[in-house]
Amino acid sequence: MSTTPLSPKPRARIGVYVCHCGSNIAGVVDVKEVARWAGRELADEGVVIARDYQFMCSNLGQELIEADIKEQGLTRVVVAACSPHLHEATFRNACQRAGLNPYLCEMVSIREQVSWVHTDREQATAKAKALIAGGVERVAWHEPLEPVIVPINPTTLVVGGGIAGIQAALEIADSGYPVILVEREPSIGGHMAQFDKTFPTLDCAACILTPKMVAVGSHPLITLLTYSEVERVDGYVGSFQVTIRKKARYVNTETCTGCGLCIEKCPVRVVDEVFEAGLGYRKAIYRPFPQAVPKYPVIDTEHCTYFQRGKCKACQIFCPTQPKSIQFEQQDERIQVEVGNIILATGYDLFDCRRIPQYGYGRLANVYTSLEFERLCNAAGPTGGEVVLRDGVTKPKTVGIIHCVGSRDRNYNNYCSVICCMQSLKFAHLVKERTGAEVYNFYIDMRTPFKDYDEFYQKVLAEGVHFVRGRVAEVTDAARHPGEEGKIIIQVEDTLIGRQRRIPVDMVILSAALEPRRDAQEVAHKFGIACSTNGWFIEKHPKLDPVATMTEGIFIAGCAQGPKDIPATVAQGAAAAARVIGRIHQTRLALEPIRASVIAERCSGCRICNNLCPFHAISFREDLGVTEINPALCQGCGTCVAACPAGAITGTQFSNEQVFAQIEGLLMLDFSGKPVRRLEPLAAAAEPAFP
Amino acid sequence: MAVSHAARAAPTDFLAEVLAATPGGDPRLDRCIQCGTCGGSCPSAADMDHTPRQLFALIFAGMRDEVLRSNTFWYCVSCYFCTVRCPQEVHITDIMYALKRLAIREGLYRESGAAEAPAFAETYIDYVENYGRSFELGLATRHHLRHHPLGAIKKVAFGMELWRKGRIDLTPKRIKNMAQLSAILNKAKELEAADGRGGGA
Amino acid sequence: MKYGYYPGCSLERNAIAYHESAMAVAPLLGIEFTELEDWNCCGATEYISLHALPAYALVGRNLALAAQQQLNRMVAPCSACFINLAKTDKYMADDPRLARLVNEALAAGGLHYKPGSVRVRHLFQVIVEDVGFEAVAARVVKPLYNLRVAPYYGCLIVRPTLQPPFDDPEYPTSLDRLLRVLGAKVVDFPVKTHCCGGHMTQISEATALELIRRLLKNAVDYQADMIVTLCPMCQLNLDGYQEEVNKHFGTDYRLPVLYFTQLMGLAFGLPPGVLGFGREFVDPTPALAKIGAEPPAPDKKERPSKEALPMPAMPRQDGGEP
Amino acid sequence: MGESDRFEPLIIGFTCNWCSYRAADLAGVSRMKYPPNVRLIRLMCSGRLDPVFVLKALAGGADGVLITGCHPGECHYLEQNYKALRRYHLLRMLLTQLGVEPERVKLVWASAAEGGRFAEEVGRMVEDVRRLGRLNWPAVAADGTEPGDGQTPNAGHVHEAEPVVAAEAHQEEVTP
Repeated sequence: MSTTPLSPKPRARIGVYVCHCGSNIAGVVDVKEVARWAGRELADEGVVIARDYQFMCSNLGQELIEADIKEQGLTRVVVAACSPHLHEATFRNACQRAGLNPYLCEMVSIREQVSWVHTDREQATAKAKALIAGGVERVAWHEPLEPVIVPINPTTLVVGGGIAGIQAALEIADSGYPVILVEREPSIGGHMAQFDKTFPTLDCAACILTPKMVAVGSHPLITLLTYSEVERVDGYVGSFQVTIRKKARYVNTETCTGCGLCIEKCPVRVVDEVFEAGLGYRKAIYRPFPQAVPKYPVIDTEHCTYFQRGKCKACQIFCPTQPKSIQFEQQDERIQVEVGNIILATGYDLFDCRRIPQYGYGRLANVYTSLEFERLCNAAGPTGGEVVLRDGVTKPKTVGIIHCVGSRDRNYNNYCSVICCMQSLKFAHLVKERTGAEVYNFYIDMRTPFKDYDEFYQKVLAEGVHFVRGRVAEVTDAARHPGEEGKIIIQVEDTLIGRQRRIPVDMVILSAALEPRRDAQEVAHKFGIACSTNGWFIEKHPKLDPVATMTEGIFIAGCAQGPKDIPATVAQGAAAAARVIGRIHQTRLALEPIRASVIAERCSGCRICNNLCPFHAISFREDLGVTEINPALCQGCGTCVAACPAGAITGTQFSNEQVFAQIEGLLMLDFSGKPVRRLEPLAAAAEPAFP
Repeated sequence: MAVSHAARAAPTDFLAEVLAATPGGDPRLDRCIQCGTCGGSCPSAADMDHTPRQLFALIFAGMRDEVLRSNTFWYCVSCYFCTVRCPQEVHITDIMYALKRLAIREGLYRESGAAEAPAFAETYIDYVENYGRSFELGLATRHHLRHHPLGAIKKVAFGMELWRKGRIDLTPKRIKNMAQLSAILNKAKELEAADGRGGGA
Repeated sequence: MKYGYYPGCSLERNAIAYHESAMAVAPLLGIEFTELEDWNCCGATEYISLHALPAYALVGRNLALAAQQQLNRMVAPCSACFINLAKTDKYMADDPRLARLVNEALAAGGLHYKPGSVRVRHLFQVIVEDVGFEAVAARVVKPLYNLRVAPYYGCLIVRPTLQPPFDDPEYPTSLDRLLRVLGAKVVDFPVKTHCCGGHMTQISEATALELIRRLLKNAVDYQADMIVTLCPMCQLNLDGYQEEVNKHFGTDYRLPVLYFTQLMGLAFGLPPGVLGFGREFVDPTPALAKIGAEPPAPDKKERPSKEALPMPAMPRQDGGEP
Repeated sequence: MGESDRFEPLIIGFTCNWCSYRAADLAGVSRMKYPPNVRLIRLMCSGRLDPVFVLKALAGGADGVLITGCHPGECHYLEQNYKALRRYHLLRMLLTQLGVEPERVKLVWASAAEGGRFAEEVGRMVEDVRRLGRLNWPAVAADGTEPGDGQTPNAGHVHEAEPVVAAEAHQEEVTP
């Protein structure tokens, strides 16, 4: 808070422009009266001209303002029209064209905040006047500002090597700019690499993904860091310093040829919980899948006999290269890189189906998750693409597919996971194709938007798949009748006939929800962005800026931002890349000059503000005994301004003077529009200080 | 007693009435997405003329008489499976209790084919209101003598067996401060009647 | 550990075996009970079906008496009593209007209840949470080796979920764990939280008998020697109506249904006489005769065939790492 | 009391630029209606809210202050709305000490998608403050007595547009 003595109110020549917006504003607010009033009653506040106009944002409207600035010598402009989020840039540009610093323009929203939400003409007109008085008082305190200019490092960091990250990396690298792609797992490919077919075209996932993975691996402008994680991010848009931990592979990638002999000779077999979703095995030295990029294996030290018991070394012994490529002494490495922009494409985790015990996953052998089923029907999977029961041999005769497992359920995730309906239709088709089994789909609502999706539903219907509208209540092996013995029974209300049904099946597939990564919150914090209540990364604007974030220079793509299918993921990867390329092309970036700064002579060095900034913009200069704010890191929230007990921090565009003046102006008129006070020179400092 | 306005109930009116009759915080019935988890989970769904989900759809449609004549809530065993499984966290079991009360108030339960349930509850309540405790032998015999004179013989045999095993008293016990309990219950009934919210407390 | 004790109507007579066995094992676990003076019926599921406010006021009287008698930690052994007491407390806290009306009614009897001032838990919950499995294990002198038991929770101890949740509302495991601590072999029992029929035995007997049959069938399918319960209503329905089920469906079930406290007493070496035995409809003697002096050989793990796919990892039910 | 001469409080609303201001925009775009008693000030973040702003508004003639921000966990500056929350609690304590009903200041979270919620909260706040009656700040600051406790509002206050009689009648109406 501030107890700073304020300087006397600046003298200004202010122009007020009241927009009709056709009848949008004029239909409720008496705009002519408002303009007349402002010109007459606010003359003492510096208003030299007040006009109303049909469409202020039109070229003619803008020219009106420009002419007044030049001819009347205006030094401040107030536009009473729509929300500043719509047209602030328009009127700032008009001011700039007329030679007025664009930040000396203030917008007052009398459409979204008055005419569209109020109905009483008199009351609305009174409120519009008060809002304009607030704007007039405030604008007097505006200062001319220059945008903050930062240079852009042309290298981009992409975090996550799934299809979103792959797409983004390739787009940027193909445009001729360097990319560093960091992936946590030993290979890129992400979830898509685990899939068998993709809906609705039934393209083989590997066939369309592998070429892109190879392109990433061999691109001269892409530095691929797999089995690596970002540890720390410093800096700001244009020049981030990123610390990456490259985990020890225990394999020398310089000499390894990727022949795979070490894997063949390794005696330890481990259930592969990641790539095979727990349905298959791998060795202690492994490569997640044959087409992995890069091709080099890694040693899983938790299961490796040598690391656990000090003996074995079979992999090293059989390694055909000279020198041997297996290096047990390898250590984790820390790498520092400098980048200008960052794209986060960290993907999703699958809902843990054990959280819904009544669906039997983990207890009933033949209940599978969607990811397990992807591996089950994948030709390169543990069964070679055979759709079989957990015994590995029996083909199911009846299969139930349950939608919305962990989605659209306030007990777990209160959102639709978007892909499950189409995925379940795909499963139904694959089961039919591979086994000829009877297939039942259990759904709440069938959601098949987007190109060719509903056509796919039609096709699956025509294949004789059964559809039961009802959310499954339970999946059980507790048979009630001889007909149910030895089966898994799906109990559900068939809501279209209004009866409870028990349908015995051999296999159940749970279309599990997509969830934010378990460490999404931690990652968001590391990169200075935020997560929604559901845990997904928040975009700058849900419609108009879906891949940018509130932190300049950090972009998001793919499922990290919310559940989506492959086409949408790829589109976002490309979109994020386009945004980054645009930035790089600019070479320099102009940032909104809403920044806090420390008036060094007033700073007492109390450091109260030092821990308030989540962007690390505030630091303490031990040598000078004062606090400093890095304008490039500062995002302009103003929390430190509000906290400084000495009033030593000031914020451009949102200074105490500006806010105080606006409060005074807003309270100039009472509810009915009658003046309750004459405005006097500000003396806010007389108010009690907040303890 | 509120006047029945069954036939004229606008769809939202009846929903509002049911919501108001369900105490214990927001019952969330208006959030139902008709997924059928309740009807799928219900152990006695087979005996119900409407599944709970259908009953909710009827409530949304304002079909007051049809709802209150239904036997659905009389077959509710209070197992709370629907309540804990409901993806919208609707207080389904509590709503079933509220519908029982509304049906009794309107006298519509007699047409539900489940007329015994309120009668059993009444017999039970008689003991509680007169003695402060329930009385199993009296409960079973009195209820069955009144409603199934033939079946009662079987019940008496069952009661005798319970008695032989020391699991039943022959006379009901009365709590000491019955006057206090009666005063409380009478006051509560008075408040409920004055409230006119269909027992929504 | 001192607790207020709300026996409820059932434990006075029908479930006297439960009451006697609870009283017999409590001192061994360091539990001391003070019975709530002049308690009244909880209303079961009946009162609330006819009147809402009087039903809450009926329970409210018990809570108010408990607060008055400074029994702020109450134990109810009956699941229905437990849920009625705990739910009234919670609803009064969640719904200020209800709290005001209940207190207006209570005032007619010179009483008042402030929601949240009495914490009511089920007897089993107290044993799990406050006594703990280790303390129970320390008391076991005659482990129930070879006895195959189906752990039956019923509905109301796990549902509806009142704060704080005590165990999973669908697939709880705490009773399984307790019985394993007693040395018994716990069978998989997928219907462990399914309904016993409740008051349907009085209203629509055919409905109730079918629900009971499902439980008995499932226990027999998993080769249980007996069902273990923690609720008087469940015990009465499964035990007392078993003969009726057999007649109705032409089955021949002979499955004893005992209270968990009775098995605890046996494992603690107490004589059956003090544990309320002898009041069952289905004689448990043959099943209890199976209890052996030696621990059974551990189950042979079937070697999965070469082709078999791995099963998902599940957390271990004894609370240890998988 | 007729609809036309009922007490119309003035409320200053502070919004953050990213969520609650956009919620207000959305309420407008969706043509939702709320009473015109609230006049908004846009800050970048609720963390910018200096408690002195609130005192300034109350001292300057506002009868209540509505503070709005992004939901916890959704702050566009990551966590600054938590700081606003902390200050809000302190501020209410301070107001109590000053003899001002703390209910005159309210903190509401509204996301950019919650235009409806924003409109509802404004409506609720206006009704709440209407019930509390006019804030008599100079008297409060001078002698620390509680307003709205039955005493006649200071007729000499700057808001003299409304007759004292009406204000008294209003107070009777709300006395429980």
